[in-house]
Amino acid sequence: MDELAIEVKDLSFRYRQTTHAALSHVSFSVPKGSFFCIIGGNGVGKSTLCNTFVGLIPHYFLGKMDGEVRVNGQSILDQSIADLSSQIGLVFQNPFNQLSYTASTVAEELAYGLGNRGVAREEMVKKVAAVAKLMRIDQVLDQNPLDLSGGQAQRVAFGSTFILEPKILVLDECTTQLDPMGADDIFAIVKRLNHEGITVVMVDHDMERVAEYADQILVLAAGSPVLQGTPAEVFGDPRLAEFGVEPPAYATVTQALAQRHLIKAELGVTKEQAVALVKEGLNHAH
Amino acid sequence: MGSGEPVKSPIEKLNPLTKMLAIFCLGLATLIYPNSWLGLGIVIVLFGVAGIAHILTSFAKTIFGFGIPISLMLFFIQGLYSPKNKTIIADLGFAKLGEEGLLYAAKIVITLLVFLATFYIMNQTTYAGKMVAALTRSGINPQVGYLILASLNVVPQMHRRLDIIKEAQEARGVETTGGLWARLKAYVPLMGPVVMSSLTDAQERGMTLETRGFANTNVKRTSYIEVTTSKADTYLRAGLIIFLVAVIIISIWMRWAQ
Amino acid sequence: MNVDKKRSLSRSVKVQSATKSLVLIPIAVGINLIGGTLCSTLKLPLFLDMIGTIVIAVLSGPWVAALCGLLTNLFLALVANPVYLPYALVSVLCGLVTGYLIKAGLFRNKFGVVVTWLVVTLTNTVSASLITIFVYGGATGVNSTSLVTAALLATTKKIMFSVFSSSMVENLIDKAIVFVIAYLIIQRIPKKFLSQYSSSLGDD
Amino acid sequence: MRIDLQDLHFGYHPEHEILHGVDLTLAGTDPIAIIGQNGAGKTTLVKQFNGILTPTSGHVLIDGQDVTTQTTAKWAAKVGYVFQNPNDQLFLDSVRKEFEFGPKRIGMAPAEIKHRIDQVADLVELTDELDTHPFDLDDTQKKFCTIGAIIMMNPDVVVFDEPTCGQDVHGDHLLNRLIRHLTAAGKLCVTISHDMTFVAQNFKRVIVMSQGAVRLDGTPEAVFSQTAALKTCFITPPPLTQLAQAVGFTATPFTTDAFVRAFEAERK
Repeated sequence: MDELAIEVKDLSFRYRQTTHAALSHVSFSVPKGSFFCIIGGNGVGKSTLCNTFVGLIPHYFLGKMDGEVRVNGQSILDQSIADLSSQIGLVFQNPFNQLSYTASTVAEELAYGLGNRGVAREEMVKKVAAVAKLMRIDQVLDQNPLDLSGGQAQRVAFGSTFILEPKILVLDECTTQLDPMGADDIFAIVKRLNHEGITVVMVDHDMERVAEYADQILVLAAGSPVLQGTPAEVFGDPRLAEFGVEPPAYATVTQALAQRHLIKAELGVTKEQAVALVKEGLNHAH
Repeated sequence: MGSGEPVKSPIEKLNPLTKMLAIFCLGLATLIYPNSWLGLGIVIVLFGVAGIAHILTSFAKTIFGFGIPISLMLFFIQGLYSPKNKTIIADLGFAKLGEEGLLYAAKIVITLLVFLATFYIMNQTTYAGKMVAALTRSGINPQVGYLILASLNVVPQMHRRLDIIKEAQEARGVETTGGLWARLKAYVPLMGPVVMSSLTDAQERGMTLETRGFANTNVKRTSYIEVTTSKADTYLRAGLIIFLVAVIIISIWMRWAQ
Repeated sequence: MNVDKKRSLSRSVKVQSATKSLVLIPIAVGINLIGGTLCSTLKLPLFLDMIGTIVIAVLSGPWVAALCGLLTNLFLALVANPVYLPYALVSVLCGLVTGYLIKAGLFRNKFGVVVTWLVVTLTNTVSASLITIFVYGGATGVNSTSLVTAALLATTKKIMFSVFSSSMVENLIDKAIVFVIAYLIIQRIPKKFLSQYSSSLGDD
Repeated sequence: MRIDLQDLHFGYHPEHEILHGVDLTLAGTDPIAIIGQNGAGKTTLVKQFNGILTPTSGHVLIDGQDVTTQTTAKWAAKVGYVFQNPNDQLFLDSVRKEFEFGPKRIGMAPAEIKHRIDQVADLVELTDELDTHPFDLDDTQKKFCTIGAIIMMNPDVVVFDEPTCGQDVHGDHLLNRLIRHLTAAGKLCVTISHDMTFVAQNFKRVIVMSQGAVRLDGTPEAVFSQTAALKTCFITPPPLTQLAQAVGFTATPFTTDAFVRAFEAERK
């Protein structure tokens, strides 16, 4: 069996002074090196779940937590958020809220987490240069991070998370505020890191993107998992609409064509798959 | 405070702690010294320092811009109405100008000017991040460092936010021009979103700090900003302390001699 | 083991929520300063630079409010004019007084707000006047209050009285508006946010 | 209702111009989408429609009247503007108060406000949340609270700045319904969006901006079929259009049905 990056067992959470549970009885696991996507409507608990992975719940947000979350085999209860940050990193939606506000240059911002760990300056300089190159922000290293565009600021947020060398990346709608091209750029980097062995857990509303990247998809509805499987399994499931999720356009169209017997009865969830199916359908009458 | 501009002058190269020591020593010396002449001398020397730091024009503007009105104000208040006044130099009809009050006012003005001038030079030639890095190295709590830097950085950001909110509220019919009452009524719709969104943003920023190890307790923090203590720093620090001690001794002697 | 785990958890929550409160302080400083800026943007003849202190006094108590006051003046000294530095003492005192009055439950109704307003006005007037007189010899020359002081002085010939009364008049009006606005804003802070702080307005 | 932009130039600083001469007429009720890369000048352009920003040269005429003749707050009754970030507009402690706020500012009669609240709340699906604090709503609801607050003022033109950003499926459907409703009521909707599927399916006219100028302007079919021009504006067409282009269809389909029809046509 694969080693597990994240293991969630019967997890429930309710924020302080709220009446309903944000998460109830969630169980699933993420194998090391996989690309795992969590989808569902707004307010179903996706962000809350992401926050537990990095220990922000229960160490930062107040509330009542039951069940267990293990990161690389160790319970998050036994570790501080700072300890966890060397194993798992979180990038979320608003890039400017992911700036420390202590830095006047991008370089200082990238180095901030290292400073909190007491990393020596020479090593810091090296790591900053490497991460800046990876994120393609070496041109703006001397700029004030608060003056950057949203897209660049999100790259900085990525860089400052990634410089701590986590083996797991949690991306909570991290490209929502970027234009499609900017988002594509960032995901190209994410995909590369995933190929190099980094586990990725991603929350996103762009189903075409989810279908393209995910090994496994978990569908959440009202704080509970309702569906899990490969993109083909999840997006082929007829109950999907009930859970407030629409399959990628490619899946819908190949399904419609297959129903009319125009193409082979197969689900094409990515563009590549759909193109192949349609081309084949055009050549052979079914 | 200055932003991340490249090091240009020898003053900028100095360790921020040296400059803080200079504010303390020069200011205190002026305060202790029985008359205004030492302070005046220091201010003149500081004009030279400002010249070396390439900030002479703005420095002069600040010093005169502050110095002239406060001098007039204090000469008026203390010169004419100070209860200490005994030696009358002139009678203006509505009030009498007294020497003691004038001297007292001059002392206050010159002391303030020394503090203002040293403070201004430090401020203009020291990058805030470097100062906090220097303070952190010398052992202040990293949380204090965070508070100083974040307060400095958050304000311009909130200004921008305020501009956007102003537009957003105008688009919902809030008048931001017109009579006093209309403008006062606009205050809450503009301030409300600033406060509310800043507070919720801060909670998210806290998440970021946590996941970057801000709460790490058992580690000595390091910084990307290089802070060095050069020979010039060492000599200057020694010089400043010797100067202060000398001024204290001379002041005591002068008072005793009276 | 389980008990141990629980204890370590509750301890860590305490440490972490320190960060949660800490990040609010620069925001409160910012609100103080933006409040003042907004006055000049709207051309209002007021300062209104205490809103952040009041908000944070509600959220995090008197000492944090005092710290916020201190930082506000430190900031003003750094970016505007070092003259503001000695007045940090005034901001600290006002933060403390506001914080303790709120802690005593005075901000729950309008009457309490009025009491807080009067006490803070008095604290501010007395401490600011003392600094103006003993540090600056009667006027700082940086605002219009100095002119009022000079005018009063020319008629009454009493330094202490002139500084006091000009400061008092300015403060009464300014602080009244500050407290009304802060009260309105605090009423509107969402519960979702408040519930994450052990504040004096909400309990478990 | 008609908005005319005549040779509009704009820049915050004279040496750094953001909009380089835009000529555009927005009229009728067919909903209009404005698309383009971040930094293309979309928001800067729509901020001219109600005088939030005013041109450095050129003119903006609303029904023939120059936009600079009155304040943005006055124009609010005619041109509604929904900002991208709800946190910039919301500050009251209930959805109902947010809904009442704008209409009161523009002097709408209390009876009408009351009447409209029920109508608008139903339209944005916040009928059950009228007494909820806007900050306690989820992201979708919060966005619709802002939209509702603007529609409450009954403007003839409604400008939406990225309403689809961070929206889930339900939000998209609701937005689609809302735009249709407004169009049927004779209002003109102008929307900035990055969601090409949403744009292709809901709008009759698409304006493509790049580097402070209008590059393409036409029906979604006309715009999204110009692959080369779109590429220079850093825009990728909706997924189904991409699929059709990849397999060499002549048509430019946006919906599943249209794609199936195109497929059948191609096979013959």
